[in-house]
Amino acid sequence: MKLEGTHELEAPRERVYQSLVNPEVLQRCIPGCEKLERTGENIFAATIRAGVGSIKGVFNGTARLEDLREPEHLRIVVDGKGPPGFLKGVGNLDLEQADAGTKVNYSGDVQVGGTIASVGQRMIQGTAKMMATQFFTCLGAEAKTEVGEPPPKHGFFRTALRWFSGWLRRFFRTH
Amino acid sequence: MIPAQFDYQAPATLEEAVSLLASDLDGAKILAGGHSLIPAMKLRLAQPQLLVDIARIKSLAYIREEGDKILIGATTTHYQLESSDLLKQICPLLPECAKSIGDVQVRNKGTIGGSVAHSDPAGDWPAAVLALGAELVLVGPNGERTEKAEDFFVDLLTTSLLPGEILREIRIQKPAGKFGQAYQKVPHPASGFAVVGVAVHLVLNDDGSCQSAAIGVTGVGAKAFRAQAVEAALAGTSLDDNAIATAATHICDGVDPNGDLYASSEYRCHLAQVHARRAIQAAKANAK
Amino acid sequence: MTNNYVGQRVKRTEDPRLIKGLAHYVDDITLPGTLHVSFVRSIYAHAKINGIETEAAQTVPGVVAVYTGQDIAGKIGPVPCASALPELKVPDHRALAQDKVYFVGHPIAAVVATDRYAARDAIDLIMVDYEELPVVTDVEQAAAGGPVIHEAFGSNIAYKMTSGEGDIDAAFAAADRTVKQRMLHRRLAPIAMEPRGVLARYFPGEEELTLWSSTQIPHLMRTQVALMIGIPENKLRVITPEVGGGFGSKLNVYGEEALISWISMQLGKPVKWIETRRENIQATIHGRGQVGDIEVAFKNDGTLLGLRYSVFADLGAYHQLLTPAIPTLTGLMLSGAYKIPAIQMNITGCFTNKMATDAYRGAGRPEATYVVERALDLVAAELKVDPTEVRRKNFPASNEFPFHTATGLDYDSGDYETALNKAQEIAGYAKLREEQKKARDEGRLVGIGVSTYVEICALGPSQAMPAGGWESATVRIEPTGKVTVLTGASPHGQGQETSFAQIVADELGVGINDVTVIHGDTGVVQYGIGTFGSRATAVGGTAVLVAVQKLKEKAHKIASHMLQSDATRVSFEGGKYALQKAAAAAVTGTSDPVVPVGEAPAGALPEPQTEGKTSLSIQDIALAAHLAKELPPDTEPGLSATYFFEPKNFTFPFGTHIAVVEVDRETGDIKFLRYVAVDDCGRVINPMLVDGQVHGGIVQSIGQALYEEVVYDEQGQLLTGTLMDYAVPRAKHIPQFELDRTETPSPVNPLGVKGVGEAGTIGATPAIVNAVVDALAPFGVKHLDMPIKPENVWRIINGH
Amino acid sequence: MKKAINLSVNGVSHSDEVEPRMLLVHYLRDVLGLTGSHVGCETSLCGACTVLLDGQAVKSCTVFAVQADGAAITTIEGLAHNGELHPVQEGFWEKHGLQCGYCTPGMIVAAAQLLDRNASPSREEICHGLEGNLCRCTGYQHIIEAVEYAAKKAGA
Repeated sequence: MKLEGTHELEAPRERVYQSLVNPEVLQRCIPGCEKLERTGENIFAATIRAGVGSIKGVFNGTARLEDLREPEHLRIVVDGKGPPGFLKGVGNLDLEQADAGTKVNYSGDVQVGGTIASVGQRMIQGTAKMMATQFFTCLGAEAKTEVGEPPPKHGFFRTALRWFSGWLRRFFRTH
Repeated sequence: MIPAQFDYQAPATLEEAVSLLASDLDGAKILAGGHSLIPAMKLRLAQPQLLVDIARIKSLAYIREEGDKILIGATTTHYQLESSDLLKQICPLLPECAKSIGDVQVRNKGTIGGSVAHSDPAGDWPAAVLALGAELVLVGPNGERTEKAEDFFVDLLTTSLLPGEILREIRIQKPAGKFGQAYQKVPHPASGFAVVGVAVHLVLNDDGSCQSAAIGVTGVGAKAFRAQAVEAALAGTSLDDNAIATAATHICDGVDPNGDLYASSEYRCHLAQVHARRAIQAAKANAK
Repeated sequence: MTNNYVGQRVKRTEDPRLIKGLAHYVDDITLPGTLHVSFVRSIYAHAKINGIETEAAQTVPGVVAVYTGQDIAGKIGPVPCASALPELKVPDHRALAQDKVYFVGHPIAAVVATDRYAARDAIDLIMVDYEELPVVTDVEQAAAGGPVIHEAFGSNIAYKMTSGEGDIDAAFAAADRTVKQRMLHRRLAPIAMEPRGVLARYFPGEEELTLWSSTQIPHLMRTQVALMIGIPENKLRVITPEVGGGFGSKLNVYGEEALISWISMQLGKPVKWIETRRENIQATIHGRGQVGDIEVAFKNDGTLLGLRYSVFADLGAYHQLLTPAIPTLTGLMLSGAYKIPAIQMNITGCFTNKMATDAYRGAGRPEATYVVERALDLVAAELKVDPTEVRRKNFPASNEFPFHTATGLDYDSGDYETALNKAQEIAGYAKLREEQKKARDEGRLVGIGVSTYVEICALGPSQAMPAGGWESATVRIEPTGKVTVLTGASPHGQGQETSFAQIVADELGVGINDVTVIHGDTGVVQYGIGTFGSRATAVGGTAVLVAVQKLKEKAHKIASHMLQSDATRVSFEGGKYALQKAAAAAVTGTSDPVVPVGEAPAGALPEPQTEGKTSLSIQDIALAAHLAKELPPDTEPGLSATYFFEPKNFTFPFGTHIAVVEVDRETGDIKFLRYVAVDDCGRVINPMLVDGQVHGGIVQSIGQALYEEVVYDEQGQLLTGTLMDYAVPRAKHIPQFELDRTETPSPVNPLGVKGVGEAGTIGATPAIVNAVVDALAPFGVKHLDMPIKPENVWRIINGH
Repeated sequence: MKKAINLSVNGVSHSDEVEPRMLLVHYLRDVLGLTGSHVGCETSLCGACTVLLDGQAVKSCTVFAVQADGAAITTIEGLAHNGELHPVQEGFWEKHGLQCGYCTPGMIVAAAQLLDRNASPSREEICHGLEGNLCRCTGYQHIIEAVEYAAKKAGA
């Protein structure tokens, strides 16, 4: 499945680029990425808990950064397997300077196999788009921070979790 | 066909359900009718650790009028809505939408709350609750809050429900004055899900012109949405064929339509336009 | 009793158990201690297997064993292919993948556990190390030299074949005009409502294996599975309980049947595997799968001169039982219902990284009928005449039968014009055309489609069949007068328990409820071929008829002896053997069973009371035959006869289907306005059953024409893996059918029947597509490929 | 992890301990031996497993047995009364509403529900009411006629 899009990030191109090649940032921004460990030059072992809503699956595999041409281009290659099937993707990212910051044009090819391919027909495209949006939204936030600054807080879920566990503590104290 | 193992609790009260849900924020899921969750579990695409069955909370299944509101409990089944004489009288869009969901077995067991909270991009209810400007009552460990339907549907299978929250009630402003409603759907020939679904609620002036229009669309984008451009284009018009047809062309404005094996995004958008027009016409014809 | 069951609408005797939910399909059979199997199947379309980790799965509580390809190597023989075509390449396909997988769904490992839950849980823990290989899914790319699936063959071409008679080049040279069109027959999933299922139980003491399987061919399966797992054929008993539909998908021997049997032998316990629907769409055969060019040469007056069909057949990754043979059936039926002096069929059968194709209701013939009937419409459009005119022009007349075709067949009997006339009359064809014109003037898109099909049934003479084309029957009358019929056919919904009982009850003059038809148990029934190819009644029913006639010859002999008369003076009338002279004065005996239920003295049978009788019922004779005290000399005791019927030819049912559709100009939606079908399946045993077969077939055609398609992506991933995406028609998708019949008996069998199981899927598809194309004719449309989805129509209307 | 359930099936009370993940259809088939309800798909679309749960037709493959705790279930085996066929069963026999019989129990139960709610349905209403049930053999026409027959019979 082909995937294409453009995201405008409010951060300078160099900073966006640095974020993209920073495994810590990638781990925070790849939706559901639970582990991203360097195993070689620009090669990482990844565990991704991918999914939307109650539909989830864990994929183990590799992520590779290729064709690095700072600050305008890189390619991310992902390959993972898990009980629901496999997930493979190649994404070419082109970074352009724009008025408000950086325009990222991406074009990629995502391939899924196994259960998700055979039962998820009507959702696959939507899921891929949604994950791409999540990724770039996160990346934008990351790139906006200065080098050395603590990473931004991401997403509803994590915010809510924190909010909620705080409340839980209160709840248990009162009982 | 065989789900992964999980634990099951059937609390008697909503409070209990909330605290059970809190016991495993990541692994617990609410089970109402089960008609979105169980199929995913059978394919092991969903593997919750704990199911909190709220269908046994008797106080959660109701349809009633209260002041100028219609209140619908989250575990009210599609069939209860489809067959409600009260709703046929005061808000026929709900029974009409209910009737088009899945099949009779699904309608007997599936619930409006489950369907809304699941936010399936092709579910029928989201279109209707959007068109009716519903408010959703969410209850969580911090108590209750209400959310407008427009703000509730966030993305594909994603809502603004916070972890630990449960959708308790759907509140709808009782339609007043001269109004007309309709739901038009193209069901997928295999799954029955909406390839497109358009729910329309028109409020008319005495002269039959359009005071306001509210249009909910499902099946087209990653989530159900209000077709504001169409609504704006209709408001104030005489609702003649031309006005309706022109307004309907805006149904996909600002939306990135889905494409799948059955319908490309281009065709899907076209279908949405046609059915928006037909639904608006039907709503106008139904107006009383 | 004089019966007249044949030709009547007799309610089915098999129904009570089915409507009460008391019938037993494979999964309804429970044996104590049964182990359950779940499969790990390939998620890649083509990959080398570098390793399989099963340790974690073995530790799941309840898991008894895990088997992989290595475990069965050399233990279970290859999955059989029964097609013998010249120079056919046959891959060595095993029940579990050996060193590589070549389609999504290819079984890799089997987990055996004490319950289904543990078996299912364990397969998630098995890790397969795949090394992906390049994939080819497009049949033409496969032929042109895409990635080679079976390296030993050097290419993906499994066979090439050319068939047909007449000088095809001369025909095209002599033609005033020609038409040519590429047509696609997409892959279809048979979707029997009951998926496949296997239960095997090995008896170590007896060294016997009983295999319950949801199959259409119990005996052929027994032979093949016995060979695969290496046990004597007569130590294997195959029982086919209730079968929830087959449509060709269970006319096969799958790896799972042998594997489950073998596992039961390894573990000494009953072992069960029930296919899930996802497995069913992945790894049960698909139907159709052809891409071809049809060319027709004809004269300006509409006379057909020649037809050429060059086709790439998408065989899938390996051969199931009949995979390569199916496209050859297409070649046989390319003459359709027409006189075509020269016909040529060129087949290129190719391997692709997909499940194997094989027989799906119609099996090769729907493809032929479709291309011919579509081509006839192209001819009519070219000549600007009504489609019925071209058809009429080229029909053989009813006195030209047997009619020899350029595909090498001899059609048994037919009266094509009468069926067409009748259908046109019912439809009000002339008026329909007027209404269509009016509708077009109003801007409505109404289309009328006609198909005048002929099909080949009663498969078939043994010369034409890989494993024999005969069928067997035993008819016996038990001492109590009850009639038992053992048929080698293996009906699974067609209703032969009723229709065969009708034949027998009429012949014997007994009540239909006194006849029990037994099938599908190789431990009880003599060897048979099975139910497929619309053969059960024409071939199997004939075997029953001849067996009962044989039995009556013996009964006649015994009756004459008992009546102390010469055989020539005894006749069988009204259910009794009577002395001719005395027939009128015959003592009114009883045709009730000789032993009324509950009245028989334990351990003893009543003595036949023949003294003074001038007539004897068949029950009287049966009792005497078993007591054997009063038999004529040199007569064997007992009353039973077996017959193996070898048909001399196929039969050729035919008919006319007319579909009327309306297309929604805006959405491309297709709606039926009318559907008329006049079918001729020869003599009719039970019109109710015939109607049911026709209805069901037409609806499968509606599915093919408008909804159904197995879709693989370029990487060989199956995208229509569940009924969420694979659209099987529902009640709301169908029109009200208007059915009628003509009846042209077949001279091929004494019953005169032709067969009707596949007529609907053969005759209807082109009628529907012709109707849609006709509706879109104002847009210059000449052809549309199936399934015709609303979006395709919309694109045409709107020039996209 | 097992849960105790008490329910009535075809008028008979049952108490069992079941794993939460056990589907109602598996409980009926594997535990109670009522094998009339069949499994024909994995995606809640074929309806072969349809039973009545407190009088309402449901797909027993999309209900966990624990959800049916306290409920009264009627399966195809419980539809006939005192040996007398339900009018829908009779209609299916009379009108040849079945061939292989696999979808039949679910189809009959769904049709019984349909007539329960609408004593004289139109053809279109019948088709709508049977939308949740797939049949691959009959082409539906005889099923529709069977339901019409039952409606007439029950109304007579």
